[in-house]
Amino acid sequence: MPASLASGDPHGTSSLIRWFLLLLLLAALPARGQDFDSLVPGLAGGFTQQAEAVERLGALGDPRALPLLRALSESRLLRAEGGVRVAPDGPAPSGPEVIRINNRVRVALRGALGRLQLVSPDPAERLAAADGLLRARSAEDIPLLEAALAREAVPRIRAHMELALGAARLGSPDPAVRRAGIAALGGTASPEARAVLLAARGTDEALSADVNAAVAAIDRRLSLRRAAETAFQGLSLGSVLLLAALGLAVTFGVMGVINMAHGEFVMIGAYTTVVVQEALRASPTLAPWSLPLAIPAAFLVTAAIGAAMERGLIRHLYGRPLETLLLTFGVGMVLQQVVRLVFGAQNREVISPPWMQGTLTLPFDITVTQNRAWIILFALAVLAATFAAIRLTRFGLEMRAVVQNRRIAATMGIRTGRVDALTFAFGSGIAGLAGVALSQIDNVSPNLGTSYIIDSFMVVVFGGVGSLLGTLIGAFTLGVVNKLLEPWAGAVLAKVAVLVGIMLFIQRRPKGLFALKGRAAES
Amino acid sequence: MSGEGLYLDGVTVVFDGFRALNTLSLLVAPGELRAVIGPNGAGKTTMMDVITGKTRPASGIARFEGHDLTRMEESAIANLGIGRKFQKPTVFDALTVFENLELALKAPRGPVACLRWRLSGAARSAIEATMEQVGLRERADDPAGLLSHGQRQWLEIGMLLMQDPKLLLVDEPVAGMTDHETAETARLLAGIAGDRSVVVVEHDLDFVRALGCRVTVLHEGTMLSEGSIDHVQADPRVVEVYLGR
Amino acid sequence: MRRLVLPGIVALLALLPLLNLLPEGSPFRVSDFVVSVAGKWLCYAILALALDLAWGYAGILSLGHGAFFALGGYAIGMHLMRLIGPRGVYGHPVLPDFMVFLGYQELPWFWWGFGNFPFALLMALLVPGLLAFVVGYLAFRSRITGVYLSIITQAMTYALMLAFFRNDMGFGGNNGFTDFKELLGMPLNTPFARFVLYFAALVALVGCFLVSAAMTRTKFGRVLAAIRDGESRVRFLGYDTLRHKLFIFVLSAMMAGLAGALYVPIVGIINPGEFSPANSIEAVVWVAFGGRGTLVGAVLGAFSVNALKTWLTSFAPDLWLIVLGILFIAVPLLMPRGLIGMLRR
Amino acid sequence: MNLRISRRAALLGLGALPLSAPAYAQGAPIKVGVLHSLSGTMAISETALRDTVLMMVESQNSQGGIGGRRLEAVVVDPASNWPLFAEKARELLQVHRVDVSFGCWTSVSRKSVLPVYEELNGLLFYPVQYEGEEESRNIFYTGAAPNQQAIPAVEYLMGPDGGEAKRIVLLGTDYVYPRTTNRILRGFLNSKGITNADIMEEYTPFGHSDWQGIVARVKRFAGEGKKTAIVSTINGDANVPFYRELGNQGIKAEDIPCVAFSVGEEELAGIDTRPLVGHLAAWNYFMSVDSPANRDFVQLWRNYIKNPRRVTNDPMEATLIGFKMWAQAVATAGTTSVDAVRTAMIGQKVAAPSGYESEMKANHHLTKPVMIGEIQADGQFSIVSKTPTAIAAENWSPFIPENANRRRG
Repeated sequence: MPASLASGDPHGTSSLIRWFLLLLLLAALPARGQDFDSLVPGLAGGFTQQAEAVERLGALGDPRALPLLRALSESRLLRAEGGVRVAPDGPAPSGPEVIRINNRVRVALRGALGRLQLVSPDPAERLAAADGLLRARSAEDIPLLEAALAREAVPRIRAHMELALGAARLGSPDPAVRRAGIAALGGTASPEARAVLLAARGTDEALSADVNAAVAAIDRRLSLRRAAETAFQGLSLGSVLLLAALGLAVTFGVMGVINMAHGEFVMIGAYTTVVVQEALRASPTLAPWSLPLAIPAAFLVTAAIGAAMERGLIRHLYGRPLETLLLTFGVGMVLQQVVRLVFGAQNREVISPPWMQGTLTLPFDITVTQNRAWIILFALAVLAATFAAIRLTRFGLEMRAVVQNRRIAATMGIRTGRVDALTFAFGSGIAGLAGVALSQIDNVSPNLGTSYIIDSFMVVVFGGVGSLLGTLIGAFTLGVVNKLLEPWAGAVLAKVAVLVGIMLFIQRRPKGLFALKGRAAES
Repeated sequence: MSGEGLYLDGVTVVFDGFRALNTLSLLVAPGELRAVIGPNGAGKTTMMDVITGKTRPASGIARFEGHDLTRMEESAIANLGIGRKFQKPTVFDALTVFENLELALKAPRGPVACLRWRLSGAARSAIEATMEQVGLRERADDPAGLLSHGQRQWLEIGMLLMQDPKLLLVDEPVAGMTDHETAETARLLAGIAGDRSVVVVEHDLDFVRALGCRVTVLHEGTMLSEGSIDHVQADPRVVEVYLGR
Repeated sequence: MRRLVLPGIVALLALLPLLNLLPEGSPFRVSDFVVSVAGKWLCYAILALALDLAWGYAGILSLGHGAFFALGGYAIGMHLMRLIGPRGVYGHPVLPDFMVFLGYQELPWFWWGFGNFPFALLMALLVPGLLAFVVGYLAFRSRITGVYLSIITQAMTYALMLAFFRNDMGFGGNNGFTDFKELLGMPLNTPFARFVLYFAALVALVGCFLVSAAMTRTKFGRVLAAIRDGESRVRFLGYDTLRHKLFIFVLSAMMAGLAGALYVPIVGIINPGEFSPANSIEAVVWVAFGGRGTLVGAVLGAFSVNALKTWLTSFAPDLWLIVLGILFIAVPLLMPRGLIGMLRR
Repeated sequence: MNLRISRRAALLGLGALPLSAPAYAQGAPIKVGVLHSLSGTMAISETALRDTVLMMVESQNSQGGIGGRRLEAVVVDPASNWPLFAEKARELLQVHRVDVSFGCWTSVSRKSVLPVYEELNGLLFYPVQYEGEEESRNIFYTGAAPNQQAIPAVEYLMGPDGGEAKRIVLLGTDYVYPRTTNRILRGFLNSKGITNADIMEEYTPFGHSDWQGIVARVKRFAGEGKKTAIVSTINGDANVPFYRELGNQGIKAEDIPCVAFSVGEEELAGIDTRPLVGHLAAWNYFMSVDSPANRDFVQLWRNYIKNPRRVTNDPMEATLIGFKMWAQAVATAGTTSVDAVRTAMIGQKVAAPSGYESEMKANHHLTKPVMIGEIQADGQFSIVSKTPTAIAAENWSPFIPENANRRRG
């Protein structure tokens, strides 16, 4: 992960000396007898020609190739009279003169750039270079990698370079070198190393026993990691369920209102995110903050809709839960179609900020996706905030008082109508927060909410109505069970099995995991 | 020992760590009229819930005529001959007075039996007699939803009578009644006892005095005192926890 | 006067397809389209009756009746698929097309017997009945009532939908069953077949109506009403409410299955979309709109809401969901007794 | 936004017209039925096709209609509900008496209306790529058959430019198109020497949104030392979360390229495509095609929809081709009578926006070029491969053995 690397120059050498070193290294490679100038026009040719030119330029080791190859990989290389030129800095160029590449050229570029950037002053580039060479696995890179490794100080990059070196050694004609490579790769816990080893096994009958042993060693180390990753997937699904269900835990659990429009509130939260992003797109200072800014916006928008719905409609139907169910279902239909008419039926694009993209490496090399890690944290934060709002604030106190005994609360001067509206708005606002999170993993379309509503109800019923702890444990249990079942039952059957499981579970405990007991709960 | 009447011994009910009933014991002989009093939260209603099968005790024995009540469904307990009148009158608003009583009338209670049920002359006259007894003759064809509060209480008592129970549990029958109605009710309940056991839960001490029966005082889920109303009122513990408040 | 209303409605319904026989251009002529759509509405009316028995009379708000309807439909659909025989695209004498190209070698065991019409019809009643029995027994025994029951039944139909979407289930996956050829020797997709099916549905509707009406007038009907208004009180009267609720729930599910069985040959397709929770909730709105707890109301609701839907999906395609949504909102707020309640006032 | 709503209001008017004007005599308008879902799950894809048909009607009318007769669109909403498709089809044919219909997206909706069109002898143009295994005299299929999309795409993946994949992951939504396509592909792959051990096949429900586990399993499958590629027949909504997960788990096109058959410009509009550059799609048309016909098409569309950011895609192009061919066939036949138009359709040629000439063959399918596009950072496709000519459809795939004893006619 680039952000974890210190930028700057860890070696304390000036860049001039680096370039000198690079030249020195490359001069040590066998010369190809190809001239730089004759190769460059090939970059503007057909894909096959491009790939060849890139490979040769990488092998040639002429530092002049580096900016050209970099530009090519970033779609900034342009066709020019008799050759190519690099587009000036600024917005991405467009038009027919931009040189397009395909995957084959990209693979070649990765290897070539790897060679050229291995001693770059930028640690991120050195890391990418090491990864590029790992995939290239060419014996020709061995001296290059050994030299780079000798100078590398950042442990993380060293580890990647060692992997790349091990992979490069597998291509050596000398069996002893190959064996050393196998041993080096077998000492890691890297799936890439495993793939490289397996690829080598097919071409190298003599060493297949060594390879098998190395693969088995990696598999042992990977098993823990895979279990951890499955657990993470379960927690991630659980956090999505938790977010979707939390609002219900308030409106259904506390107020007893079945809000079938809850899913649409989630959807509106997601659309609010889209609107905020589009509104801030023009402002360079605010645009990177659009997602955090969408959080209060989504909360307020859905809370306002919730409050309006409670005061305007639901209020008239207290004590008639089945009618409320129908009414809120109707509200959901109307909201969905209105959004469809206003925003169109197509998916809306939501941009993930850079810190929510890619993977994050935890201790023991467990990799998790950033967006899902953030969503887990976000879900827990929302849960904590909900808990605090109910337990620690005046509003929470009044809310609990009204729930326990509306009449006495009213006689004590609590405006119960206002508390109802606020409670419902609060639950709806949490649905909006769920929408912000879901916009980062699901598509933002008018149907967004429908797929979550039944699952959320299941979480609340399973966890125990009215219990935040139950909702938390219910959501994570369902998420993890789902993910454990998925590999052997398939995604659909896993879900069906979980639904049936809940239906059977509430036979044994009709009030859910964390039931409120006593007379108050029964009436 | 437990062959006849109602027998509770060591009954304990726990809600979330709170002991609603704590080793409660109670014996009601056949034909006996018994009043149960106690402050709010003493466990009176919970005791009735245990007897009628609504709540399962954590431990203890509850028997009626030798049947273990803690293992039976509410409907089965009702069919043993235990009738219950709730604190809040619960009659079926959508049905007429006549139909309410017809439902309560002792008859086969399965779905198919109900589908094939035809009102016989004997059944009709039994229902009419009860309507007479509770003074709702003129309202026979009115939906119960239209009755006054007092009339609903009476209808519910009528339904209890139609069930022909051996034991009646009556929860605060006179709450919200006028003085006149209260006196009438006391007379009615006293009249019912003798053929059947009656357990009355009440707050109103004047009413309990009017019943003129043995009184059990509950406090914090356990029996505090038992005896005549005068004996109970003289008990210093009772004075402290209940009457003294 | 009131005694003539019902026979009058039945007579009008019976007359409707006959108007289709009038020559083209006659002002009273009813098109084939109307006959087939009205046939579909008759099936929906049976479903509404079934739902009303459970909800309006016994207070069991099932949000999963669409599942019983769909299961009934699937049973007949399986029969219709078997009847296609070698007329399928791949000409296999036994296996339906979708099994052929999914590589089935022989008919799965749960398809046995569906070549026989009485068996299929029996299954159309028994399978929904059995499912209702199992779900109802489990739910009623643990005293799951009110909105909890609604959520559970909704989850039930949702789980079935997911399961039936799977091609591996052997029910044709998302495509379900379609392109039927014949039923009881009668070629489908002809005006004559539509006539026959229409009258079959009408007879079934009248039959279900009469049975329901008779049943609700017995003491059983009054027990149901009592359960709806105060279930625990009924138990203290000595009624085992589990048995009563189960009885009406299973009966209602079987009626829904019958409706589905009639529906499939009329519309010519059955697929997992019928299990969608929204379908079941829509059926609840028919009943609520017409007036729950009254049989006429259920039928009236099914007809009027579906007529509105058919008209709006052509006239205002973008707005019909909004109109339907508003109906959902308005009925509980403004007309809790439904159309019938308003008419009676 | 205001524009959109007023356009919809105008649409309502259009929909209302046929109810109030039932006349149909010579010289009366030619009625064009539009049978696309405007609500429910399929609205996301089908509303654009409804707009395309309306655009073509408007454009044809501005050129004086056909043979002096105006065209009039009749729009209905089958609401992503398959039985409702059959009902609405019957309504179009029997109540509105349309001369032709354009409609359907999913195979099940087409299967639902097929008996209706056959019974009432109507005419339906179906514009979406599909699994084949069908041929109705009342339907013209203007999308691709599997040999016009899936097989060339997999050939590309196995070739030098595609990375010489030796291991294939078949990911699909669990319905008939992916199932059939994957069956055909498996047959094809086996014929190319790829054994079943090197094929992973997995299905997910509609709208599946949690792809963590599956993408992780794909990574593992790809980590067995052979070059691996994904062939995706994932439908509709599920693509956005799938591609997000692909990007976030760091699956780069250079390592595991993914080629999709149901992802076009419209679907990409909802995704940040920067992490996806290099993944592929196979279609018969891309918006980025550089041809005069395509420039006209894109211009016409943007003028009509009044939004310069809206994109065109393959099913829209297929709708356009079908519409133009039908208009030509009506002009040739001199009547809108279904039998005459059907005969006149065969052999019609249209210079398609794809830059190739498409021809309607006797099997009611078009000849089409096959193009492979790489996803670009701007949400468009860069065309990295295309066939030299338009190729004919094999709607009965030779890779399905049962087609050998298929009932002819």
